[in-house]
Amino acid sequence: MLHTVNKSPYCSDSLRLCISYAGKDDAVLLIEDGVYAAMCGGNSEAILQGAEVALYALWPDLQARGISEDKLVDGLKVVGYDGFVELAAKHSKVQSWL
Amino acid sequence: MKFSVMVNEGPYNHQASDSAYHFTKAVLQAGHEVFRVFFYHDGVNNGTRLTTPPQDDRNVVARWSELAVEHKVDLVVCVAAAQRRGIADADEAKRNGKNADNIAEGFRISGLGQLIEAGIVSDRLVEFGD
Amino acid sequence: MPTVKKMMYVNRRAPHGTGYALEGLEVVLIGTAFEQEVCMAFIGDGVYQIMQGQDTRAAGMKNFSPTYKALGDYDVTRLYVEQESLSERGLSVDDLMPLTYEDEDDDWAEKPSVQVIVRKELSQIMAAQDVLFNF
Amino acid sequence: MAIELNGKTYETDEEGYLADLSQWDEEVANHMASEDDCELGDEHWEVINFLREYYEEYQIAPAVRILTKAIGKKMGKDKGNSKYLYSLFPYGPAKQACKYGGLPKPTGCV
Repeated sequence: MLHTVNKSPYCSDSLRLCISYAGKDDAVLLIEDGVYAAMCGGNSEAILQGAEVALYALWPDLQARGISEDKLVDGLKVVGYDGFVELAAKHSKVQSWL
Repeated sequence: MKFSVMVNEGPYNHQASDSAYHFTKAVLQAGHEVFRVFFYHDGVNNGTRLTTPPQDDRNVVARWSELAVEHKVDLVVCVAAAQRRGIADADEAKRNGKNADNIAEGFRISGLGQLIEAGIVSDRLVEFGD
Repeated sequence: MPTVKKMMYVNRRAPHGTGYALEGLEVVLIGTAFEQEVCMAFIGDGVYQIMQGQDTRAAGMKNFSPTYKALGDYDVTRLYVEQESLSERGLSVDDLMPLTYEDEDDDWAEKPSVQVIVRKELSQIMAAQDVLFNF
Repeated sequence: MAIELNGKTYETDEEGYLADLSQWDEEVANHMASEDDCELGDEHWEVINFLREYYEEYQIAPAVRILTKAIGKKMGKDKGNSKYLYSLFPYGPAKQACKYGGLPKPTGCV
């Protein structure tokens, strides 16, 4: 399953819930304000560190928010919309943690 | 592969419609089929042709219309959600005694069954919202 | 459309502050006409949707909470409520509406639709679905 | 649009549904039916009253298949089928019976 999270981890429990629901073959893609969780040094890093899933963030949304690649947490991969489509196609379904 | 997309927020206040648009385009570019884009909740507000954004910003509604015209993407606005929010085509306006309609080109108004059908027929349903 | 898919309606929002719950419930009811294998999940603030004693008269809004009681008639018989979400909010199953259905295969015996299960179990049920709708 | 009846005014929409559901009474139901060349007998009222009770309890008008199932359970199999309901309400039980019964207009979903 591919999970998407579109909210800042500082205003919503979506990321935390998503990570606790995601199985180890799943992927989590951060989009929109969800990409703030991809920045290192914040409190949200602890949530991601506990995750066994593959982590992705959408680069157009990172760029729009001024989050450069050197500020990203370890192990997170950056994808574009083409990568988003690939992830959605690769996994059997998509769960949007709106 | 067959994709369907659901859009739950209106234009400009929330990024959902932008994300859904870029995703839908990327689906087409990857050679997949887009079975339907379904607009629900405040997402029905993406379907009014009266939208007039400033010239230095993107035109979210016109962009969806172009996608419908150029790629034959089926853009469906939920009738129940549209009635609540004042989105109408000519038939709906007549049925409900309104003196105007505002549906944008390429969009059509239909029932919630279209969403369920999209869920059944498509290989993937991807939702964008608040 | 001969295919029968497993569909889960994931409800994560409180009922009256926004319209998502009401319009989400409308999808579930309409969706039953397609005779798919459906269930609902109530997670996070979604558990507030089926809390007992909702009365919207003074707030001047439509009270759609009684409509959840019709789900049994519409053959929506599996309502999963996440235990952790209830506990975090100081709620127990007694705070929820007693939603039931009549079991056709058991001489129309009345049975509870609500099943309180832990997150781990709910995540497995979610993983077994074909389509997920979020409201 | 409006219906004038016994000195009362009932506002309606384009298709004749009551604008204010709390105004509903049996007189206006009979009047709306007569406008459609339909006379409401006991069998019609059985269905209308059932719909009103269902709406009161659940705050929705039931889908036709739910209505037929529930009517069949309550009033017997000979009435719990769409043929019987359509014989009473030829324009469709959901639309016509809801209109006479003072229930909201179906949105036209599905």
